[in-house]
Amino acid sequence: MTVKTYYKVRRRPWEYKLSPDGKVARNRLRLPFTRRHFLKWRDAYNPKSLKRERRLADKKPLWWTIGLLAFVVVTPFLSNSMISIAAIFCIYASINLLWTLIVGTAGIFSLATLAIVGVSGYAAAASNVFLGLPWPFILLVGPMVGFVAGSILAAPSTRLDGLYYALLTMGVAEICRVFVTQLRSLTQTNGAITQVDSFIPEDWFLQRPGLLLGFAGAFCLLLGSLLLWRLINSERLGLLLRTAKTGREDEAFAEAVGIDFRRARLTVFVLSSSALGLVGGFYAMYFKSISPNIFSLDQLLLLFAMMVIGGLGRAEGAVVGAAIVTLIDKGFIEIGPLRIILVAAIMLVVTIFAREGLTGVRDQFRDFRKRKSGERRAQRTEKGGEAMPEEAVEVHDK
Amino acid sequence: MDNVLFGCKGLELSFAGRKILSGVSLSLNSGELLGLVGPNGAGKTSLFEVFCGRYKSDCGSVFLEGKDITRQGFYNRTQSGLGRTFQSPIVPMSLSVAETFRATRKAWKPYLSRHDAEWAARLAHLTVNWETPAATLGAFDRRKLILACILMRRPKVILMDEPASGLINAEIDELELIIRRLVDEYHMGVVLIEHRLELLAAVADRTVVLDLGKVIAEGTPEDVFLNPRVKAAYFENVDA
Amino acid sequence: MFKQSRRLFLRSSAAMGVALSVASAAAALEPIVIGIPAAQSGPVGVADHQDWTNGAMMAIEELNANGGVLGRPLEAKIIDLDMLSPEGNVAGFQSLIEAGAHAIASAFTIIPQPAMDTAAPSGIPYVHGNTSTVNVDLYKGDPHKYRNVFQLDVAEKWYGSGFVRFMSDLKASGQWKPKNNKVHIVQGQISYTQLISQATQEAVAQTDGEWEVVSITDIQFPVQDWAPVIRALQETDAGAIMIDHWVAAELAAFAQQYAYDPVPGALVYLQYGPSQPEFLDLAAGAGEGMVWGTVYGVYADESGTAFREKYKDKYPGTMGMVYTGGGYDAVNILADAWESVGDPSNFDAVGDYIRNIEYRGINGFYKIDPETNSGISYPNMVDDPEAGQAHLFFQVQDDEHRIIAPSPFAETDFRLAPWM
Amino acid sequence: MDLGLIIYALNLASIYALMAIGISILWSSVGMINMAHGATFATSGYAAWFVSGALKPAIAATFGKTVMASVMMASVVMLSAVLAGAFCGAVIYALAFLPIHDKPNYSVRSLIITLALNIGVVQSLLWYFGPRNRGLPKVFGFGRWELLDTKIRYDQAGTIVGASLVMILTLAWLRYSRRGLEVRAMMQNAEGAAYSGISRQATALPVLMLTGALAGVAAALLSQTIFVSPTAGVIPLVKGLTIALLGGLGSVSGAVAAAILIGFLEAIVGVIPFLGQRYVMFATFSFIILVLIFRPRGIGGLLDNTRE
Repeated sequence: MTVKTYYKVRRRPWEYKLSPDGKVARNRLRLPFTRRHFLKWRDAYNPKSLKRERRLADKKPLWWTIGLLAFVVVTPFLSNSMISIAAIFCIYASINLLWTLIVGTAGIFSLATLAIVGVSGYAAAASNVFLGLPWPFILLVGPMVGFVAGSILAAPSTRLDGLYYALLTMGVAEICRVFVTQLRSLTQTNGAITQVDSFIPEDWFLQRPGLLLGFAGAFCLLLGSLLLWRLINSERLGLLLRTAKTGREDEAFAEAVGIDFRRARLTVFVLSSSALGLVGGFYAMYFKSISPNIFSLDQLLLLFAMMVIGGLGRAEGAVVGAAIVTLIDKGFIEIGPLRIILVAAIMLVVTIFAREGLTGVRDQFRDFRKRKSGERRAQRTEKGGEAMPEEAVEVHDK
Repeated sequence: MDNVLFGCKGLELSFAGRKILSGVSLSLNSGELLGLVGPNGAGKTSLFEVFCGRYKSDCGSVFLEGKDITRQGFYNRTQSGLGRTFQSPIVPMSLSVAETFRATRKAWKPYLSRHDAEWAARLAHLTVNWETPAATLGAFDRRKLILACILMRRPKVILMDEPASGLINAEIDELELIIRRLVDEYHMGVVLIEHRLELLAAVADRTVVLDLGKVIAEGTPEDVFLNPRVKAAYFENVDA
Repeated sequence: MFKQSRRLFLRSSAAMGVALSVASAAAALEPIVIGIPAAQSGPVGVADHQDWTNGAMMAIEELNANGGVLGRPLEAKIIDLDMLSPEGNVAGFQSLIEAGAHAIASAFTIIPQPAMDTAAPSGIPYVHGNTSTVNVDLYKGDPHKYRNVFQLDVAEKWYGSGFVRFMSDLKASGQWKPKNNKVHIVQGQISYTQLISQATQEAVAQTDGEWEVVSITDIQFPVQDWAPVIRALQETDAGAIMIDHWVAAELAAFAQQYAYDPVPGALVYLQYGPSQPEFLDLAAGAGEGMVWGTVYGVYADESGTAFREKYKDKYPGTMGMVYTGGGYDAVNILADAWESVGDPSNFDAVGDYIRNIEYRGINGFYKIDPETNSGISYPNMVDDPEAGQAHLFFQVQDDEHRIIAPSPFAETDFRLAPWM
Repeated sequence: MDLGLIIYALNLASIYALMAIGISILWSSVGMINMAHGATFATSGYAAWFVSGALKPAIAATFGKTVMASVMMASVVMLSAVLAGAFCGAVIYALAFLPIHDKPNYSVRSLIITLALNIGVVQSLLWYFGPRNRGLPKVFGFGRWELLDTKIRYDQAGTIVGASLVMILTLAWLRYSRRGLEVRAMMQNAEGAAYSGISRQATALPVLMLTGALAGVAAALLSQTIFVSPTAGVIPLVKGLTIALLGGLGSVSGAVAAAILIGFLEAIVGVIPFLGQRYVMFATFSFIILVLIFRPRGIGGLLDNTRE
């Protein structure tokens, strides 16, 4: 008689579980004024031990908190240049997050992200330098200009296909760059606006206290962008847009159930643009100047490289990518052009091997492992083929 | 015809000089199931596309409850109470069933509650785990999903484009049950495209036959079957 | 030929290492660090910065071979500067300051404010050849804050008046008889070229009709084909043509296309760009007879010639005529300052020394104008040839750059170009 | 509008067309937006410079200063540029097509890979060869003709004639050869072509090599007017991309028409007194934006049916 061996269908990923008192009723904290919970706790009874087990179904908020806390605690103890790099990282990460909202969530392939940052930054800086508005107004003028620029740019996006729209926005960026460099009143400074007032006092500028203050501001900016990301992407707008995401059929479905996805796209675009405007104003304040380089293709490609390396369309991708590329680009300036080659090489390798950037590697690996174990299981069954449904009952823990 | 719920008048549609629809006029009462039949290329689906606003007709008008909705967009018509399903069983590729319902509930104000979604799912006989990704559902469940999403808002009219295609007989029977219930219990008007006449005979109250963009016959299924023009359209090569 | 730039640079760094170990006494002590922010990967200025780095490295090697400064060896810390964006400038300068640089010697940056603002609070002596008015204005705005930021050469506006003076002198000397008094300016769009163009127009206006600007043509970097410009030049048919642009390769392309289609009898002045080594190579003979100038160039006098020979030994091929000497002088000035102050870390003492320096280098006589914290130009600002850096005018003669003005430094006379 | 201006416009148009056609063919047949086209351009230029520099003494020794010597030199320059371009195409095939052509997100990922290649190659060239520009030997010699009171430089004439010749050859190859038929089948309907037994893998390699070679020719021709430098490919890439898109991606005739349009636009804007050279880019992009607003899929559809 042959001994039948049973195999586990697949390994469960190791998971830490709390064991709360089974008798106490479950009480969860809610976000004020909403019915939402802070964390996604899931309770279940273990069928073997009959104990109540509690696990965190979505651990991402935990990682975000740990990561951001570590970042904000460690940075003030670093050297001046590292603090600057950290602040630049915050700014780039914010831009990337907002860009991801436009490209990933709204599905509008815009290359005018930096153009919006630049235009609002320029307008905000000009309002301060030439019109004499005090610096807090920069934080108002920026988003307002971003809102207007976003509204204008959003208009053709419903008519044009992805690549054609990308070309159009690239053209807009180029026009902005040429326009700014042509401005005769900025000739003195090569098209840059300098000596912008800032939330950093003049005496502190680029010294330790000023750097720390600047970093604090940039970090708040990053938090704000993350909040906006969360509010848009995980709430109603994001849900509506995800319904109409993957192509014509999805769009047809969305319309059939009454979703006005075009308007949702434009709303996200305009919201992100306003936020990008704020980033632009902040940028001009942080460096007390803004130069036409913000419109350049090189700068845009650098940001694009960040998103690609981290993973297009994911918040963690935008932030992780920004961290890696900013560190290489600004931290390794001693090795000269090699660092750009390094960024290009990372981009190449990541894109060839990873479907969705570095932050998607884990999922990709899990899929790969699942597929492989499925293949092995299929080979083990007597017929040498896929496990039929009626056979599956014999398999332990299906 | 004062209590006409939904209809169209003199619709014309042409692509690149080719006439797709010429002078189509239809009307639908509430609580009526209208079958729309016709051979391939008759313009049935195009007519639906004009009904729901994805194609712009050259002339003619579409009205719902006496209101002209010709100029409205698809989602707008949906919001005014015109539901529509597609020939291919489409569902959102990146959402789960629960998320699809949630998106539908929040498509426009007033937002619906989860109970509405549960009610609609029951009405559409959708009995799957809501955590399932919609893309992994079978063809019938997909059709039920979109139907449930549409039903959630209690539409007045539902346009169904070949809902039975790709289903096995038992499933078709279940589908007939669902549709009849919508018509009889909830007094919705349903327009059903089907190119198999015999299937329509069982459910439809009235049948309209479309050929080459024109209405060639209208009436009860039995009458329509015997109409020589219909026979000619369907069995061109057979002497009728 | 391609070997020269990068490889030689690497080799020279290696040689420096050897020199360090040879200077035995010096090796034991902590080195004095000179920070050199040089654009290596950007779209503009890479060649100029390479020149500056080469010159500076040459000076460092020489000083180290002679036992270093204060018995300590000199060490260069070179980083890749992204000089177009504020964040690039800030990051570059910060990393140099943090690496413990005792001074920063930089050729130039396109937007000086962030660079100066980064360097100024640390008090680190920052010497550069920005050739920029912005710099001067910034300094004037807060002389105390920017006290240790020294522009070794003068602001670019002197190019304008210098050129007009040059034309008048040349006409007066009888070496050139202009066919008319018309001047045609072709101007680039960056502040540098714009300010030079403005200054030229102002200087021309002051000549009471001796010269007259009749036409201004705008060009935009990158210039792919000069055909439209040359057509415009021929329509104007001016006696003097000023190509106010600074990219050597594009000027070489201009020279080639102009050679097919010259404006007969016109004096062609290419402003600054031909100083870069590639001009002669690329123009391949077409540059013959063209005039160019620099307010900050390598002299052809005794010390200048010696420097040129040494430089060519080390970096064979055509030599850059501006920032090679600039980098060399900058390091020597810093070394002088450290030698007499005695403590490289005492930034303000070093700064004070540089402020009062009187140093005769390869690129002329250095004296810091207290008004602007930058150099002094002869003959634009002073009449004594040995009281400033000469605004040198070169002409390409027999495929070589030869100084033709101002008087005491001229190697040779102006020669009529082939089309004149 | 005189003859000189027309020559200048045609000169610009022919370079742009060479780049745009490559991008257009590649997109419609292989489904790849080749951002490494600029790197191919620069690499070909350097290859031509390097090989011609290395062979210069040998040619001078063999042929002296005869006409044969210049013909040899010209063929060396063109051949090395073309070969280097084709080689770059093969590298792009190996890195950006083969590993991922059957994987998810192929079109976006190939775009990113070619972009990374472009950045990497440009910086490597800068790092290895240094920032100095290099001059290629003048294939068409120095000089100019006087034609109807207009001066035509040899390099302008050579570029126009050479580019037209290459384009005609390419189109003829597409039209009459078996491979060309396969490529055209793929351009019209990739799936249908696959069903009729045309291998995407086998066809992609010659297409990539061909478009690379086209960029090589463009590099050799443009370097007659300007010089070879690491960043020399940036402008042709941007112009090529925009023109390919303006022409309606995938339409060869659209790309040629767009190249001629843009060439003339740039030439004319350049001589309008109050605009001048500094508004050329401004005008180009404004024009493109206007066209796209009125014709969202470029001008290609006016000429033939582009692939949906």
